[in-house]
Amino acid sequence: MSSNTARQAFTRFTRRVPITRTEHLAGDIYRHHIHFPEIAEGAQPGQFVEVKVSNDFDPLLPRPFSVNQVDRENGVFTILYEALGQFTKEIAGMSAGEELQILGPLGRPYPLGSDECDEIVLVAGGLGIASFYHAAWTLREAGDERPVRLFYGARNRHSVVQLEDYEALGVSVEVVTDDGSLGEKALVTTPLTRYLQTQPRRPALYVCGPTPMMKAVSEIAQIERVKCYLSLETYMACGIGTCVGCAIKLRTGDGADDFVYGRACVEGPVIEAERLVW
Amino acid sequence: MSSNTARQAFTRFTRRVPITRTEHLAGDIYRHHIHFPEIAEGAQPGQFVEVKVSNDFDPLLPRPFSVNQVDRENGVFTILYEALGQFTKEIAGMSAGEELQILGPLGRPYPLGSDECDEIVLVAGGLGIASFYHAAWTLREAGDERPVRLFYGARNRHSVVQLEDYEALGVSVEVVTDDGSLGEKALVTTPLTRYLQTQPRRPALYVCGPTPMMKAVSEIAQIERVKCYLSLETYMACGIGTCVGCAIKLRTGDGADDFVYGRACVEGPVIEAERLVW
Amino acid sequence: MAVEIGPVRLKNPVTVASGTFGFGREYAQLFDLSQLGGIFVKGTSLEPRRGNPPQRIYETAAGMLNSIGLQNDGVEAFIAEKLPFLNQFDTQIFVNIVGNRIEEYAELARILDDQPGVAGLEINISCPNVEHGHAEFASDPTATCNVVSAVRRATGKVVIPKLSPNVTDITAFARASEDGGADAVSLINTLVGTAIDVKTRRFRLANVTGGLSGPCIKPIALRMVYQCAQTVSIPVIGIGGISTWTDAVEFLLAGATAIQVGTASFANPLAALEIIDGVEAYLQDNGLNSPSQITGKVERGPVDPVL
Amino acid sequence: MAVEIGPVRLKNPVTVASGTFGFGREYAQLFDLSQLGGIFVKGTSLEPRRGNPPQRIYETAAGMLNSIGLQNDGVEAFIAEKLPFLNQFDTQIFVNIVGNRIEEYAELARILDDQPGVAGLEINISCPNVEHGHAEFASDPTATCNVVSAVRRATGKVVIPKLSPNVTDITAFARASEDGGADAVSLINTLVGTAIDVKTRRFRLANVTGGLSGPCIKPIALRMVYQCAQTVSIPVIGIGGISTWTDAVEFLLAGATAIQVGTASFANPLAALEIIDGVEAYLQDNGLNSPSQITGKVERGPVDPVL
Ligand SMILES: Cc1cc2nc3c(=O)[nH]c(=O)nc-3n(C[C@H](O)[C@H](O)[C@H](O)COP(=O)(O)OP(=O)(O)OC[C@H]3O[C@@H](n4cnc5c(N)ncnc54)[C@H](O)[C@@H]3O)c2cc1C
Ligand SMILES: Cc1cc2nc3c(=O)[nH]c(=O)nc-3n(C[C@H](O)[C@H](O)[C@H](O)COP(=O)(O)OP(=O)(O)OC[C@H]3O[C@@H](n4cnc5c(N)ncnc54)[C@H](O)[C@@H]3O)c2cc1C
Ligand SMILES: Cc1cc2nc3c(=O)[nH]c(=O)nc-3n(C[C@H](O)[C@H](O)[C@H](O)COP(=O)(O)O)c2cc1C
Ligand SMILES: Cc1cc2nc3c(=O)[nH]c(=O)nc-3n(C[C@H](O)[C@H](O)[C@H](O)COP(=O)(O)O)c2cc1C
Ligand code: FES
Ligand code: FES
Repeated sequence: MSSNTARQAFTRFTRRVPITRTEHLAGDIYRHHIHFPEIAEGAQPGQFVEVKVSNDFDPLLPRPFSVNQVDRENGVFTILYEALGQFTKEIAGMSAGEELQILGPLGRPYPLGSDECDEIVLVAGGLGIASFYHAAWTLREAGDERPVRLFYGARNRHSVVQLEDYEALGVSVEVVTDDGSLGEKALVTTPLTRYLQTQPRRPALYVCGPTPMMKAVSEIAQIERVKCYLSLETYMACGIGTCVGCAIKLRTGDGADDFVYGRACVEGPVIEAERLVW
Repeated sequence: MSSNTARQAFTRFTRRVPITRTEHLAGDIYRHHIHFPEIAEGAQPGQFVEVKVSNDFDPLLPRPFSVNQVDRENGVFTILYEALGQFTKEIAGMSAGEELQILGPLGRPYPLGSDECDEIVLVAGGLGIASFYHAAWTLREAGDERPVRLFYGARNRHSVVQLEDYEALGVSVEVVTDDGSLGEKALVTTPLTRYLQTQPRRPALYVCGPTPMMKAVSEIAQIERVKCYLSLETYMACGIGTCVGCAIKLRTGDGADDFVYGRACVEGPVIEAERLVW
Repeated sequence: MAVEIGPVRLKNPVTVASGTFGFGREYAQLFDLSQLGGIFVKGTSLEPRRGNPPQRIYETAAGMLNSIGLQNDGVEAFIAEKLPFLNQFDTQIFVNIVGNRIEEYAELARILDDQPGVAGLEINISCPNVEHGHAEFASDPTATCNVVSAVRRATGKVVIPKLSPNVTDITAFARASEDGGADAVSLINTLVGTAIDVKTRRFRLANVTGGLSGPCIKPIALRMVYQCAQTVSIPVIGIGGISTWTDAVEFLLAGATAIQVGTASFANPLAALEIIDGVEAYLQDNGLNSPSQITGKVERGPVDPVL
Repeated sequence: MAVEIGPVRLKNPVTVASGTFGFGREYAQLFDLSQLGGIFVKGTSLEPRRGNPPQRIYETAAGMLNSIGLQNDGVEAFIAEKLPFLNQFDTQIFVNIVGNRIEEYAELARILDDQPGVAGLEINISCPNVEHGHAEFASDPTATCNVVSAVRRATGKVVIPKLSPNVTDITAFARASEDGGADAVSLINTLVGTAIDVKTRRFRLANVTGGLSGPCIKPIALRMVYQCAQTVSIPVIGIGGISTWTDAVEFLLAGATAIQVGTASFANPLAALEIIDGVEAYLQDNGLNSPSQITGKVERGPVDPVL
């Protein structure tokens, strides 16, 4: 019962930290640079942080956001988001020097090892894009030379962000929009299917976006028999695994009743598509 | 039952209006200039407004603040406050262009008619000062030439505000502080008592400040047999008279049980000291 | 937008809650009360009541406690001084009546039965802020039934018992109300709560406890409205934390025929008007023309776990 | 800062609430759990439970609804996999036990009685989120008394029934608990609430209703703790919306011997630690050295109406 035995190195961190920069990227899309060296250092691609403004009770719960980019030298990471609801509108008004309460890094990252695939295929719908830059950058940092492709579906040209950043990393990007204002007028599944029909060598899909899009991509992946990882955005309370509020159905067999409830924040947010019962 | 009979001119107003200027006056004391022509036009000295930031539920209730000054030409009035609690700290961070929800003008004003007195004696404790500038200015605007005096007690020299403004109106000001850092080291009752002992001609006291100070001044007024009006700062919900939450004990006779509960927001905030049961 | 509570027609389902709108005079300084579906006036008793000593109110997280103690000038003053003012407006007036004994409720009902300007009576058997009397009306369904039928016998007006949430099973009281002859039930009144000042180590309210209202109680109120609407066939009037039009629509979907806006008026005196506009726009956007088309229309069903 | 719950000594009065702290593993990644007065682990049943379908949580004004449905791996997995981890820390472990029948509670108590690493059992008779079973334990004092005495007979550990706020008179259940041989009572569990999505016209929770927790329920919880502390002579453990050290001190003043931090940990994982520091500083500033010196020390008395 001595506390020393348990005093391991802590792997999650929480405190109030300053925003170092706020960018307005496009439309309602913003990016905050946040100073938190442990997270900049430790966050793996696909992981997320829980963000809260203060001790206010409205809203009460923190909100989960993907780690979009890290700058280890300066101990800074970014979150990228669309200001749509109460919380995101509130933080969109915050600027350098103001503080956010951050908890992270959280969740299961994208498995990006060379055992997974020979081509990394990122599939983003809308703000699902947020989680991918860190992934592409991490591969390049590690000297990984496998091709990285990004299929990116957005509402319109005003809601497309970070294209240059991906291109600078040598990622081949294909953008489609709902209204055709940038790239083809199509859903992201169209260019993805086209690509898969070229029979690429051992690709794996990494998908983040709205539910119908993730479901559609999962089905395509199943048909084409390619590995597919989804990054789920469920409603969360604790974000760290204690409340079991973020339940997702995980397959344990083939019967209708063969499933358990897993936690999207611990067993996910990244989950192999075939493990998920829709 | 026709609605036309009742469609009088409305006398209270509420809407979201912009801050036009924010001043940091001293220490934690701030002043907002707020654009609301009907209130700038209609507010009488001693009246207040209810202020809320937005539709947030934290804090839920609006907060009452005295109308400190009006600029009728520009349709602007000011509130003057100390940033101490949740709400006041929140609005202290707001600047020109941001909006506040305002309801007003509210409450019973200072009775300043010439039937009341020949000398107007303002007695302020701390932020109680906020309600007096509008009073002094209104008298001068109306060409009223009765002498106006201000006895002003504050914590220290860093919490004294608007002195020049009063002096510009020809108000004779005497400041005391708790620590002697400006004026005498005394409670405001000291210079007030001294003044009353000079037997001024038919003065009336207008008092706003912390409860113990208002109680002390009431007692002095009773002993010296001078008229005394208190501006009460009770906890309020509606501010307009519907909730009866701001109850104050009003004397109806001499017995211990001879009182009714009045509403500080309607029968007050300004109340004749002798009507109040402490 | 009209709805019906028994024989009474409200021009829209949005009314204002007892004790949060006084007798109309104050908010009439701000807007035309004829826009409202109805007004539930402050609790009114046979004799004047002084109310509880201050401090009477205290803000809590997304809510407030009150222990007003039913301060009012009595029913005669109401009829002489308040009702004529209210009757200038084209809206329905409901009197929230309060007594210590069944006979008092019945007497109030008889007195008000003569008043053409009164549309109905809301029987307040659920105010948690008075020491004596009527606690049993709110905590024993038989007592509820008895007071309702006594009032029912005394008046031809619409009779609406207002239920307390401070009970194990509110549906028993809704059923008892229906059995007693109520035209509708309204719910919820406030939940009993308290707060303490750690500096003085005293209760924040002189009365020790008070009634909790505001957005904080909305989930509880909505659940109770749903349960009662499932239980009785008379209309349910939903109350509790309603601050926006979406709140109001939630209550309608849960089974409310009309709603009352309470504490929200303190935070925003125009809350009721904004709710009227919002509900109307919601109906329009959904191709509907009457609130009754959504009353009780909430569905159980799978909710997408992945959003 | 130490307090006693029966024979169990907590190093400080600040513990964490069942279902909001898992089995310690997650928050142990953030701070040293030995700082806590105690840990009430997630509800544990004889057999594993799958829990309710999602969506299970929804945020409300200053609170949240949950309908987890007591998902857990069962008591054997608890003993084999969770308890050893928890026992690395110098803090008291309480197991929140849940069953459908009295025999299940007794069986759980017997099984856990063997475990030296378990300080006590919190009898969860008040979870509103499961369809079958044990509703009667929370709504009938006799049933409460029976389950408490069955557990009492089955174990030498500290026995703490956890009471439901969804009742007319919570003090009857506190008394029944004391009569049944409880060492302490803990309260409150969540209040039953719901929420509706006006777009889809469906309930926000797949389970229709859920338990409301967080700052919004604090005034109700504080009132109930005060009432129960006035009623029974065993210690009361206060729960409900405690988010800051002033909240904790309010509960102590109302009569709590210890408190549990629940939902607040989601908003701020360090909430419990900050509360420990704050309570300690409060005692120091007031020249006191033990939390028990303020337990129940709230006073009625005049509150200055003019502030
Ligand atoms: C692991 C994960 C990573 C995410 N990464 C990003 C990101 O990088 N960029 C981005 O823009 N968005 C991201 N999201 C979604 C983001 O959390 C929501 O946009 C945010 O919560 C909206 O909050 P709001 O108050 O502005 O909106 P609200 O008006 O509250 O709601 C808008 C939407 O946000 C969802 N939401 C509300 N509360 C929560 C909550 N407690 N937990 C989860 N979702 C909630 C609602 O379901 C609703 O669909 C992520 C979500 C998860 C789970
Ligand atoms: C008629 C009137 C006029 C006022 N004029 C001024 C003024 O010109 N300048 C100024 O600085 N202050 C004024 N006050 C006091 C002002 O309302 C409080 O300073 C303000 O409410 C503090 O809010 P907070 O959230 O910052 O502080 P909190 O931390 O909430 O509380 C600090 C103090 O404010 C009081 N308070 C909290 N809520 C309310 C409420 N709903 N109603 C009333 N008081 C409350 C509390 O009693 C407490 O003593 C006036 C009050 C009244 C009644
Ligand atoms: C200050 C105040 C006074 C109230 N007075 C009464 C009353 O006299 N009679 C009554 O039945 N309900 C009274 N209530 C309860 C409200 O009518 C309503 O039922 C409750 O506040 C819940 O609704 P809300 O959350 O929208 O305020 C009062 C509530 C408040 C806040
Ligand atoms: C997500 C969640 C899960 C909970 N699970 C349990 C549980 O398993 N057993 C139990 O007795 N109480 C459970 N509770 C209730 C809490 O222990 C606590 O009584 C309640 O949340 C009120 O405290 P709070 O407002 O501080 O959260 C749970 C609460 C939440 C929010
Ligand atoms: S959000 Fe709490 S367990 Fe996942
Ligand atoms: S604050 Fe509501 S009546 Fe005065």
